[in-house]
Amino acid sequence: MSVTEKIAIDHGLKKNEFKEICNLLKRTPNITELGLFSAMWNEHCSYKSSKIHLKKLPTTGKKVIQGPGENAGVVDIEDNDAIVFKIESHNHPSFIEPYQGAATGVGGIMRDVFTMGARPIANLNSIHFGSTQNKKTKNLLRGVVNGIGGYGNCIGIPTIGGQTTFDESYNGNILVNAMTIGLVKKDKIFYSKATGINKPVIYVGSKTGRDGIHGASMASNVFDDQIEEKKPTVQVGDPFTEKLLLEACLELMTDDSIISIQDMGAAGLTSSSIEMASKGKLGIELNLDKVPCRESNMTPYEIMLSESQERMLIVLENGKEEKAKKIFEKWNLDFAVIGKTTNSKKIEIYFNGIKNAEVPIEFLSDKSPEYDRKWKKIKLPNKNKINKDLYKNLKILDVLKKILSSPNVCSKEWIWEQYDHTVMGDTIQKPGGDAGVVRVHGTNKAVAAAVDSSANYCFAHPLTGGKQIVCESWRNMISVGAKPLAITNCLNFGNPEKEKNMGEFVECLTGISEACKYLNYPVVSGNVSFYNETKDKGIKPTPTIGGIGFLKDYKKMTSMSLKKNDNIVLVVGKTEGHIDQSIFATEILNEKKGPPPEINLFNEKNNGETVLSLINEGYVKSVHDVSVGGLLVAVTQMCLAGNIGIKINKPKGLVNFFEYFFGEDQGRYLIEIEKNDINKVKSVLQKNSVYFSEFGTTQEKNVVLKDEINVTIDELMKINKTWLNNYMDN
Amino acid sequence: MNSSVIVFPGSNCDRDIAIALRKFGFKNKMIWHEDVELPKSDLVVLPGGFSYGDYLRCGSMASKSKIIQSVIKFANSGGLLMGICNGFQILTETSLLPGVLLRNKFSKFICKNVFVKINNIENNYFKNIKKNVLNLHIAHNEGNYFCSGEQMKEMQENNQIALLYCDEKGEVNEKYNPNGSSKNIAGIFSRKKNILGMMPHPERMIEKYLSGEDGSLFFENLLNNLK
Amino acid sequence: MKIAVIVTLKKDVLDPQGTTIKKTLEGMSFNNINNIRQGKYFEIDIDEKNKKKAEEKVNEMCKKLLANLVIEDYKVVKPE
Amino acid sequence: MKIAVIVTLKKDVLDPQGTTIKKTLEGMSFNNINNIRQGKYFEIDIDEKNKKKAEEKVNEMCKKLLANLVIEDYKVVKPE
Ligand SMILES: Nc1ncnc2c1ncn2[C@@H]1O[C@H](COP(=O)(O)OP(=O)(O)O)[C@@H](O)[C@H]1O
Ligand SMILES: [Mg+2]
Repeated sequence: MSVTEKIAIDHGLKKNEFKEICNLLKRTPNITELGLFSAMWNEHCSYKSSKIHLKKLPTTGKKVIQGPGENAGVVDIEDNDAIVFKIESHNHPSFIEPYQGAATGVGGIMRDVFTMGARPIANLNSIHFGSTQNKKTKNLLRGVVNGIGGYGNCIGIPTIGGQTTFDESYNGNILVNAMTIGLVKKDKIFYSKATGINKPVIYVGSKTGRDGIHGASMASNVFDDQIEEKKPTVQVGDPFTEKLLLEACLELMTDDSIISIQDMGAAGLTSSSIEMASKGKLGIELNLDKVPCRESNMTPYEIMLSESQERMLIVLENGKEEKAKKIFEKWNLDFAVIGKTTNSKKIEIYFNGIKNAEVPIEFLSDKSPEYDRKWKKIKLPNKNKINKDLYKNLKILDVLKKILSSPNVCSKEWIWEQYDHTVMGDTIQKPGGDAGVVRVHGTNKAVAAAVDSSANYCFAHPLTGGKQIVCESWRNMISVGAKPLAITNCLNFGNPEKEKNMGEFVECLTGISEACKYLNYPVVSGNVSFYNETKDKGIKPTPTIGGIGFLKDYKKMTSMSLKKNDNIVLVVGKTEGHIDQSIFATEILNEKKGPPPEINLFNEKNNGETVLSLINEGYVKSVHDVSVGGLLVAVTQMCLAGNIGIKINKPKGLVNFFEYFFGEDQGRYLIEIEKNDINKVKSVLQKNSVYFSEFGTTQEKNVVLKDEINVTIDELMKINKTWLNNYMDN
Repeated sequence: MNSSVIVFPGSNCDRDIAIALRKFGFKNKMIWHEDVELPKSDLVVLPGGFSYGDYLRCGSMASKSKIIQSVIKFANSGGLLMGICNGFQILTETSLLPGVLLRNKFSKFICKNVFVKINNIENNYFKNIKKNVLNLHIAHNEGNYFCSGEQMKEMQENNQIALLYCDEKGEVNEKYNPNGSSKNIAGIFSRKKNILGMMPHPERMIEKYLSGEDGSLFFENLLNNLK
Repeated sequence: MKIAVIVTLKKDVLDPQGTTIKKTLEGMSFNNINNIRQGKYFEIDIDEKNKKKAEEKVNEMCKKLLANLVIEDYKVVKPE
Repeated sequence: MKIAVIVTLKKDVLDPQGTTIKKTLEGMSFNNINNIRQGKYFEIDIDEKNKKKAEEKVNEMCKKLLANLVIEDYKVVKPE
């Protein structure tokens, strides 16, 4: 078949891109070669719209061992231990086949982590669905949760945290972002860069089938009416094989047989082989007759582009083939020598004994397009002048109850109870808290992790929103007593070819970047997902931050459950009553205008560091950061977690109660302090110029605010826990 | 005391149980499913996880593995054999224990703490145990115990019911049944009480920093009984 | 030769999956469903030209692995 | 009226269960198996006397829930 411009366009390439390919090659590519280009030049693999902006992110730091550019980022956690972690999106496939889409998302990100020699020790996920009124939402949610659980539970990695939101902007494009954290010895990290020529290239794992051909290009396109036809690109996951692959790879990694290793993710054999060669500035020769195939008669094009799951590509040291083969055979996995490294700087593909394709590696990687797309600046909206009369008919307790049972605030236990969160015996903070925490096996150390995003804030003002999510992630680390270390980010946006969307992207990224720099919270890995758009309707900008924190001594971990009666609860940070974009404004008043709460990075850092030092001194009995819903929701969550009540002080001065209790000002924490320690704690806060006030005193039962609230923990618990159960089980 | 933990492809609580056994004083060996011989053991454990991916039926394929013949021989000669979660499923699939573990009642995987009442203490597992209600952790998709009426009758007559889902105080009631098990059954014995199959994971509850500590109670007591 | 097998739960065995599916369908406004039971279907391609022999083999597979006769029945059928 | 449905994975779609079952059967010395694919079988008892109408309804259930046409095919059959 000779390749025409039309065929190239059907492959998702643009006219000028096809022309450029012909220019580079000085001829028309054949169909296999076109396949290689379409896979490597699409948005998903080439980052052509995002590359120039991603460069802004701070990616280095004292603890950073490996920043972006490898399968996952790596940070140092002392004593020759390191943490490998990354987040990745699987949005498009999950909308089409929620179970398999989510499952293979989890499988893919775990491979990215164990490719580097790390044993996965925790999973997290950030999932976003359309309105709860939307007909599809329930089945999508059920499918995604089953898929995430089905895969992670089977492999035996605890899922320790996540985030779930509902918003109608996801009606036609759900988001499924999966994150994995792994543990590795610092001197045993494996990289994807190939070195040396004439080294055997090994294929291991499952056989190659016709599944998922063009998955990467699907992730680089908007959905349209023909979505049904795109369906065959969904892969099926096999967690059992992944578990075997994990064990086999880790077994092979105990010595130095491996020169370079790369999972076959998006664009399968194509991107893995090209990345290895490109990083090593080498060439690679592949003999596709040797590739283990599931179906007969697969063409080179199909073999190169298949996205069959649970496969790895390895460059071995000469002479290690037999040893490696034995290990993979023991685990019942396919093993084949399918090629070798060369010094040609080309990828050369043989099939049926004949050369089928030949392209300089550089054309596929370094020469891939890079665009500086037009983007539009988004102004900070004016403050929404909400008519205070609207408050008059409201009762504080009713508002609290309504927020506690709203889809975005209610307990997500229905979801995380379906994830095995305790397997591996090191989970010391389960889902439901500010961050999940797992111990570093056999040591006193522990790692905290959380995923955060705030699409409403990012939509209202991307720059502020971008800062906010980093700060929220940072606060979540502090709240469990962990020192924030580094982040990974998954940037979910609409169509980058539209100026507005591109503007959202650029400014969110600027915000993320500023906050990360200020807080010394570098970005070590990440992923971009554009084209989350169906029939011209795009999602709200939804960058997701996956944060990692470190505890030297896990016994000092804190949680948000109140511990005992008659302790003082302090609010750290200033409460001004910012209502615009709060859940109170959007859900209760139905007011959607106005700016998100402002971020003050100085206060953020100062408040956080001071709280962390108080935690490390042992003064803080429990702690929770104040986020969506404001103070009253935050304190209720502490009460529910600890099954202890509180008597709340009336705020002093002429403040409006609704604004005080439901405003979403940033940089705040609630901390529980014993009366004996209160003076000491206050003096530390004062010395550090941290604003604080006394919020209330814990008591045996009931949440009480004089004249306004007197309600039992049980009642609030029920309201908070049943909404999702009822929604899903009825 | 010597224990052996059998490792199948897809087992994933094998490390957890080995750690628990060692913590409480067992010498433990990990035995690969393709081995034929079982080393001399005072206790053999079939661990939790997803042997063979839980494909077909949970435990079905593990029950055909090479090592299983030796395990059956060991049990038939009176050796202590314990199956936890997937291990319990393997025990029913090999017919060493009666009945079967079906899909949970609401077709959902469940991971949480539950209370179980110890129903029979005249055996090596629970003799002398200090509590009669334990707070343990479950994590399974197929823990819904089912057997025929006849089998149930026989089990009751032989006092083979080991653990029952209950509340904090030991009240056994359908309300506290997390998965739809017949009669709230969380664990059962063989006729001779040397084989124990149970859904809860005591190995996940061996430190106060984990989900709880009642697992420690179980293992300490087990070791003392074997001494 | 291709042979198929249908494995179903015995009548008196509870079928939680079937029940859940029924509930979900009802939630999607399919009414008038009395009952749904879920079973398994296998298609076995076996290198054996003699139909009787092939079926015998498959029968044995069912007894030894594919069905758990404590709770399940099986039936060898023509592949669809 | 009882109606049955067989749901099978499309030809090119990976069937991890089938593959694992095949390996296990081989380990049990069943030889000569070329391939095993696992599918689902549903028996739906529906309150509808008109066969055509009942089948129509079941067809719709399949499309909307029982089968995911992305990776599966289904067929309405006579119950066994
Ligand atoms: N938003 C981002 N921020 C930082 N690094 C990113 C971002 N997106 C992608 N990267 C980095 O670019 C590299 C390629 O990413 P990706 O294509 O998602 O990896 P993979 O090929 O493993 O799927 C990775 O090292 C990743 O960490
Ligand atoms: Mg990768």
